[in-house]
Amino acid sequence: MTDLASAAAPKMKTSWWRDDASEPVRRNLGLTGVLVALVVIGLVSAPDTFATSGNVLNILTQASAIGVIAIGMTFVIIGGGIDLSVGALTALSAVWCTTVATQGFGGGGMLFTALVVGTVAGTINGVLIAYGRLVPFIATLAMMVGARGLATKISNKQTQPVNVESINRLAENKLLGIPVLVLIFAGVTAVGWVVLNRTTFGRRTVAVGGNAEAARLAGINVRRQTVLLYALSGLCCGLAALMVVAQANAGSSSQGDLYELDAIAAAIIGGTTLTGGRGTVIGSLLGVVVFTTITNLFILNNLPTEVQNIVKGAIIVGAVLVQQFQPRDLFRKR
Amino acid sequence: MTDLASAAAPKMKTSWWRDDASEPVRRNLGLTGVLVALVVIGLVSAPDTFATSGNVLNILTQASAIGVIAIGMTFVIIGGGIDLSVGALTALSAVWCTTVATQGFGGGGMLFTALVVGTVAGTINGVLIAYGRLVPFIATLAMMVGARGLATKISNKQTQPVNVESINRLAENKLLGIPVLVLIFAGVTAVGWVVLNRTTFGRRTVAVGGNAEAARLAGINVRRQTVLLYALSGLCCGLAALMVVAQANAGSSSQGDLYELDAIAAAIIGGTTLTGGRGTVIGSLLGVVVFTTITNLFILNNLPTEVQNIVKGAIIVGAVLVQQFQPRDLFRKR
Amino acid sequence: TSNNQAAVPATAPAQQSSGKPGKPITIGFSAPAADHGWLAAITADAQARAKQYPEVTLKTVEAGQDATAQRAALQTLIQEKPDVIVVLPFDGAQLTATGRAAMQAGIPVINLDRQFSDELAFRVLIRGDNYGMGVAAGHFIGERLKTAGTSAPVIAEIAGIDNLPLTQDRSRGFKEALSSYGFKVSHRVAAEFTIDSGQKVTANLLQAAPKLDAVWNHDDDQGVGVLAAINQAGRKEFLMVGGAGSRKAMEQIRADNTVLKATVTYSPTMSGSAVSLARLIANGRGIGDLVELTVPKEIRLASETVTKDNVADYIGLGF
Amino acid sequence: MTDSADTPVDGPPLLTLTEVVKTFPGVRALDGVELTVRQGEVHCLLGQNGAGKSTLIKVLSGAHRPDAGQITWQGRSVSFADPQAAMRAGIATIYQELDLVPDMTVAENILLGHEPRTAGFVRRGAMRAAAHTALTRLGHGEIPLGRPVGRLPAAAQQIVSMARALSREARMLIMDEPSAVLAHDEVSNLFRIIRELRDQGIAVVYISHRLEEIRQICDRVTVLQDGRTTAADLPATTPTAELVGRMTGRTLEHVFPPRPPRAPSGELLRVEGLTRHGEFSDASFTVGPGEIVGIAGLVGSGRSELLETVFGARRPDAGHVLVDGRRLKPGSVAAAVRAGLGLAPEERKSQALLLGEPVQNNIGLASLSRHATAGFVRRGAERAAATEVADRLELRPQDVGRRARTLSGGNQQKVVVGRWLLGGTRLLLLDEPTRGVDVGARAELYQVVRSLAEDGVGVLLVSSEVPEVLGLADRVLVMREGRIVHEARAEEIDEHTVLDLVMAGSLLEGAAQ
Ligand SMILES: Nc1ncnc2c1ncn2[C@@H]1O[C@H](COP(=O)(O)OP(=O)(O)OP(=O)(O)O)[C@@H](O)[C@H]1O
Ligand SMILES: Nc1ncnc2c1ncn2[C@@H]1O[C@H](COP(=O)(O)OP(=O)(O)OP(=O)(O)O)[C@@H](O)[C@H]1O
Ligand SMILES: [Mg+2]
Ligand SMILES: [Mg+2]
Repeated sequence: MTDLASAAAPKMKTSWWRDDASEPVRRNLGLTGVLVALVVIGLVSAPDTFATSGNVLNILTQASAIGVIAIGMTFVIIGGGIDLSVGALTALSAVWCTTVATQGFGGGGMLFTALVVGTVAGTINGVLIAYGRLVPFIATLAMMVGARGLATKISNKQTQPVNVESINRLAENKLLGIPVLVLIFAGVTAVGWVVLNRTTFGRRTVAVGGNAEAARLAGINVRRQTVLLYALSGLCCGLAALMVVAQANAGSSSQGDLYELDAIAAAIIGGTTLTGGRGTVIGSLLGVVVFTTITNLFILNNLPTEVQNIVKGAIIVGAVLVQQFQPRDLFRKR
Repeated sequence: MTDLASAAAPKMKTSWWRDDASEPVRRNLGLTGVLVALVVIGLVSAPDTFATSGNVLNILTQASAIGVIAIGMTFVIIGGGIDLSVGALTALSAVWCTTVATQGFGGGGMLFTALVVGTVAGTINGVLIAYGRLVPFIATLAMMVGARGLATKISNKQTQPVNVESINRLAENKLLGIPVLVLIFAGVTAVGWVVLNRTTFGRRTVAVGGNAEAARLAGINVRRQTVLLYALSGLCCGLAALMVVAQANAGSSSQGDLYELDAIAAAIIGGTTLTGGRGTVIGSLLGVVVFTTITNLFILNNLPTEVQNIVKGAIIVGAVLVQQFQPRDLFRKR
Repeated sequence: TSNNQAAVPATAPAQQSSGKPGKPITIGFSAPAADHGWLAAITADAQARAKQYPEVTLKTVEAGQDATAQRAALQTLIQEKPDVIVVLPFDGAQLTATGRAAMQAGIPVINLDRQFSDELAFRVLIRGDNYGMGVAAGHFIGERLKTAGTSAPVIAEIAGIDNLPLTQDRSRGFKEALSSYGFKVSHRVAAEFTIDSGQKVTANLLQAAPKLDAVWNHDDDQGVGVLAAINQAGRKEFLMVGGAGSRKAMEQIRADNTVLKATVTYSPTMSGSAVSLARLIANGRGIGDLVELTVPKEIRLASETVTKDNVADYIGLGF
Repeated sequence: MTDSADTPVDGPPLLTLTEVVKTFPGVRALDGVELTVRQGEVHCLLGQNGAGKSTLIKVLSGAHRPDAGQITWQGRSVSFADPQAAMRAGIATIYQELDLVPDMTVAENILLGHEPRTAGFVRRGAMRAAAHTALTRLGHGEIPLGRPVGRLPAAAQQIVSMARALSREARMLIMDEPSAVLAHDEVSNLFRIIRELRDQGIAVVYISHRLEEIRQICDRVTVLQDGRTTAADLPATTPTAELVGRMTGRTLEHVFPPRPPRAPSGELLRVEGLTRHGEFSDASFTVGPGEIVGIAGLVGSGRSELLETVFGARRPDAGHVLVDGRRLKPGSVAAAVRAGLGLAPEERKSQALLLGEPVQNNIGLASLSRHATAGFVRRGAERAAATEVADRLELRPQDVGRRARTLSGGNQQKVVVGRWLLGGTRLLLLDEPTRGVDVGARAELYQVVRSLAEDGVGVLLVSSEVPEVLGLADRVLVMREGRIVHEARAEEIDEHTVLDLVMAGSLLEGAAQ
């Protein structure tokens, strides 16, 4: 019997990097490589400005808000969905939490408002998708258009300056020399990693995205899980909104413009697959940092935007190719 | 138990239109319903302006360029991909075919240039995806950024006025009272329908998108097909670019902004599934017309922009819900 | 291209106050990057102006696509410690903190066009007059219609990006000016400062309003699309006023063969002037013919109305 | 094997179904099913492909809600709203279609939905332990707990879904064709478990198309035909002929068509020293026109890879494939198809079918250009041809306009084979062609294959069912650890010898690991 058993067991017929278990790791290795490459370029092209701690922290700060959103997005995509409304939800939360009325409640009140607004809107997405059976793309697209409109209406097309000191100073404050915003980003990433890899919520997310029917047959409440995922994404938007507001010392319906694209791109370049069921938090983190670093490099070398874009396109392609490269491809076509 | 019994009754009646085979038809029925609803709203809210032949043709003209792009997008999505670069490719083709040099060759030369530029860029997308094995989302995102940059560089951020009369007048010209642009759109749709439903190319597209491995094992050259699909999408962008140029009497790198979103949305609301393997040209056509009609209604009723967006979001959701509605849902969860 | 012409007439005053070249000066410059003629001209004029002064080096950092990106750009710029920073912010309020940071770092900031929400965030504010622009357009249309004796005219407004505060100011000015004639805006649509959007909204607008008396289009760039749509609809019964004052618009006014009868300026040459002011500040000088020893805190350009009659004087400033 | 008929069980009825109806668009999958399952018995469900077995168990497990009918569980009438409800009631199910999440590890899949947890955190240690127990109980402790199941071969995946069902506390265990993907000897291992369960008083509902298994394991048999119960509570000793009669309404004289005497002449396919590192090495053999060559071997011996490589779906590291003496372009399926090869792959759903497309399009897929002029498909011609093939394979339901998804497993297999019949294939490569196919359909398929051979088509057959290889093939190749270890004419070799050869392989392999 047992020998038969072993016969059915897969042979170790492939070298370690082909083994799927290690694949996320490999992908991240690839992205880290890309990041290293960018750093080298930075050191060469802008030796005296790039490596300064000031600049590095600046990069991370720029990455923080979009990073928080990307983490939420990662969960949604792994769960087999997509959320186009993140940018708009950021704007909506930002505007809502900076209305004169809200500012009356001080920093805490603003944070609370931002989180609630984001979460509620996210939940609406989730309900439309899970119970209204709308395609995620359409449901969140509708939310994107609608929320942006609502934000414009609330702000009455004006930028709303913040008078709450605690918020205005948030972007400047540091803890042990590290900007608070960066710390928040780090915290969210850590929590995200734990939730995805160590909790039933995380595992069920993977199950729902990987094979919804199997998840259903295994007794998982797929719809509930879906709603929770979009609510989570909304929550991240709320938090990000406050971070954006803190940086801008103002709330405006134009904030968070095209964040959806950046967040999705970061997640996907980080190895999360749009078909769902697979992805890593660390990958998305790296993805965001890579994109921010690219932009920073351009500014340091102050290239004109049009050139920036051309080069950026090339870099993205290059990055992914590097990251995909596997020695085995040299001699094995499948 | 009783609920089970009662649930059984309505099932038989509705079974005919639940039959999978007739589903695309049903979906389109749904969208047509939505369109009818919009028309009614139009008749009520703007009785003397909406139903005028002028306005109807105006709507169709507005739909024409984006519509052509949406047809190409439909093929790409059915083939299991996505093309985020359509907007940028439109801009690139538009700018390229309106350079002073190109205009020297007259209308024909401009058309030729636009088509070639679009097709070549599309082919690059396809090659990156099929042979470079990039995720479509990332490959076309890179192209989107890069092409937009290139367009800006070529136009040097200036608007390039068109001096070729044949092009400038294209948007005014009519055949049998129907604007040429609308006729082009109609033509492309018809061809698209035939290609998708009556040719081996269309069949292969569905096969590749539905189950790439099965297609491969049936002897279909999946990679070649993929390249062709993106080339086709690029070709559509080239054509659309000329239509946009004809409408604006100028070429600019700002043209085609966010077209990707509109095109994808139209295709998906038209019943094309992002997972690939299924979709209809007619659906996408209806999708585009629905979106254009919505915008037209807003302006006829002189709604403020922010309200427009809020309502638009609601309409999209409503439209899809209407379109999905099936009597059995009243009795059934699953 | 356009920037040379823009620079030429602006040279004249420069000579008087500048005198002999002083110590070498680095001026940091940041403006939003957009595929838009006006913004392109802003950058171009600044560069052209800087070329006039041998001792001035202009360090332009493109500000990317939104406030966040521009903030990043400016923070990097501040680290490089130029003598003066000239900045046209995406959104004054959203970049105030950064402006303040620069001032605290001892770098005088010249706030171009879009005002910071905090006085401490800039040394000089030089800007156009959005409200005044609307007023000018309103008065021109008002006068024309009054003299034509049109009662209860149908007036349409084609705004730019609608959630920008500057668009709001322009609309407010337009509305208030018209009301002084007892007129009101009966159709208002918003485009995106792009040709496409201009064409689209206008095509629809013309359907909404079968008969029009006057149209104000906020922006001559999107105006290209607006006029295209008007031609395609074969409409001629109304008069149109443009905004900002692009070269093409002025040529059309001069040719007087379209509905475009006037445009109200919002001149990008202000960036050229900003560079000059930056130089004066760096050298601790005042403006030549003024009594004050230093540059004043605020300068606001007047929005002028360019018509067939005076277009010759302005066409040089068109961008 | 012990004959279980001498241990009659007469516990109280655990489960009774009366008049259960379930309709799908266009089909009455269940049309008044009657079923009684007693405590501690192994109850077999028999029925042709499309009879409604899977639908029935999906109703039992709460995956489908019946349109009408009565389910009585432990004396109380129930209606399971969802799978959770059924599980809570103590019904665990192994579904026919592998119900696993490809990117999750073996351990996670086994405990999916009921992970050991504290405050929402998965207790990974406990999870791995539980998973390991379940697997070892199935005699497969060696399956790596940390590997994503998507990377396991079909057989190992089947073990994992069984482990999942076992890891639940169940009063009744439903198994839908668990043996389909299992190699011959794995099955007896499975039976050991089933008996253990039965002796613990757990009821087992067992579905299989292999009648000999019914003999070995079942206490009672219920037969379904077209969604109706045609016979309930038959003893397992019921003669085959009668069972088949009840299932098909026909009598089945012989399973394997007679082998024509003449030795096939000439050679169609020649494989020389074909090698893919880690999968198979130095495979050399020939197939003549009109000859059926069978490849026997254990699951995991690399037969599928060999077939796919011959077909050009995988690029060989060494060796080459010749058709009519001409070398095929390596790694090019198109070339192989042009040369007249056709492959019916192992995993029909993931490798062969467009589930959302009509049967017609699935059958026509490989021969699109054949039914097209100037790139335009002649749909009339295609439909006619497809219908003809459907008739020849006795597809149920016959309608070629139906979406492949809605066909039962067996009929889907027929569609895949039909694709190549239509393609005018000269050399057919069949990988596990009768997996999940019912007795009647099997006989039909064998007929088809044989008649194809008689028309001069060469056939290369991979099957884990040794009798099938011996019964159908003219020549038999035995594969072990990716090597062809023996070749013989079918008449000259018997099941026992084949098994020995195969075993030897696995014994070595077992020792090696
Ligand atoms: N998806 C996979 N990932 C990794 N290894 C695999 C995979 N599929 C099969 N293998 C390995 O490749 C070898 C051949 O597997 P395969 O199941 O194809 O052999 P086989 O003889 O065709 O068995 P079967 O009887 O199931 O067809 C085995 O070692 C198996 O473990
Ligand atoms: N989801 C579905 N939609 C439509 N029809 C279906 C669906 N599932 C099953 N059917 C139909 O119901 C009937 C019974 O299918 P079922 O899978 O229960 O048969 P089965 O007895 O399990 O066959 P097999 O032995 O091949 O597994 C078949 O005619 C099948 O076409
Ligand atoms: Mg079944
Ligand atoms: Mg196999």
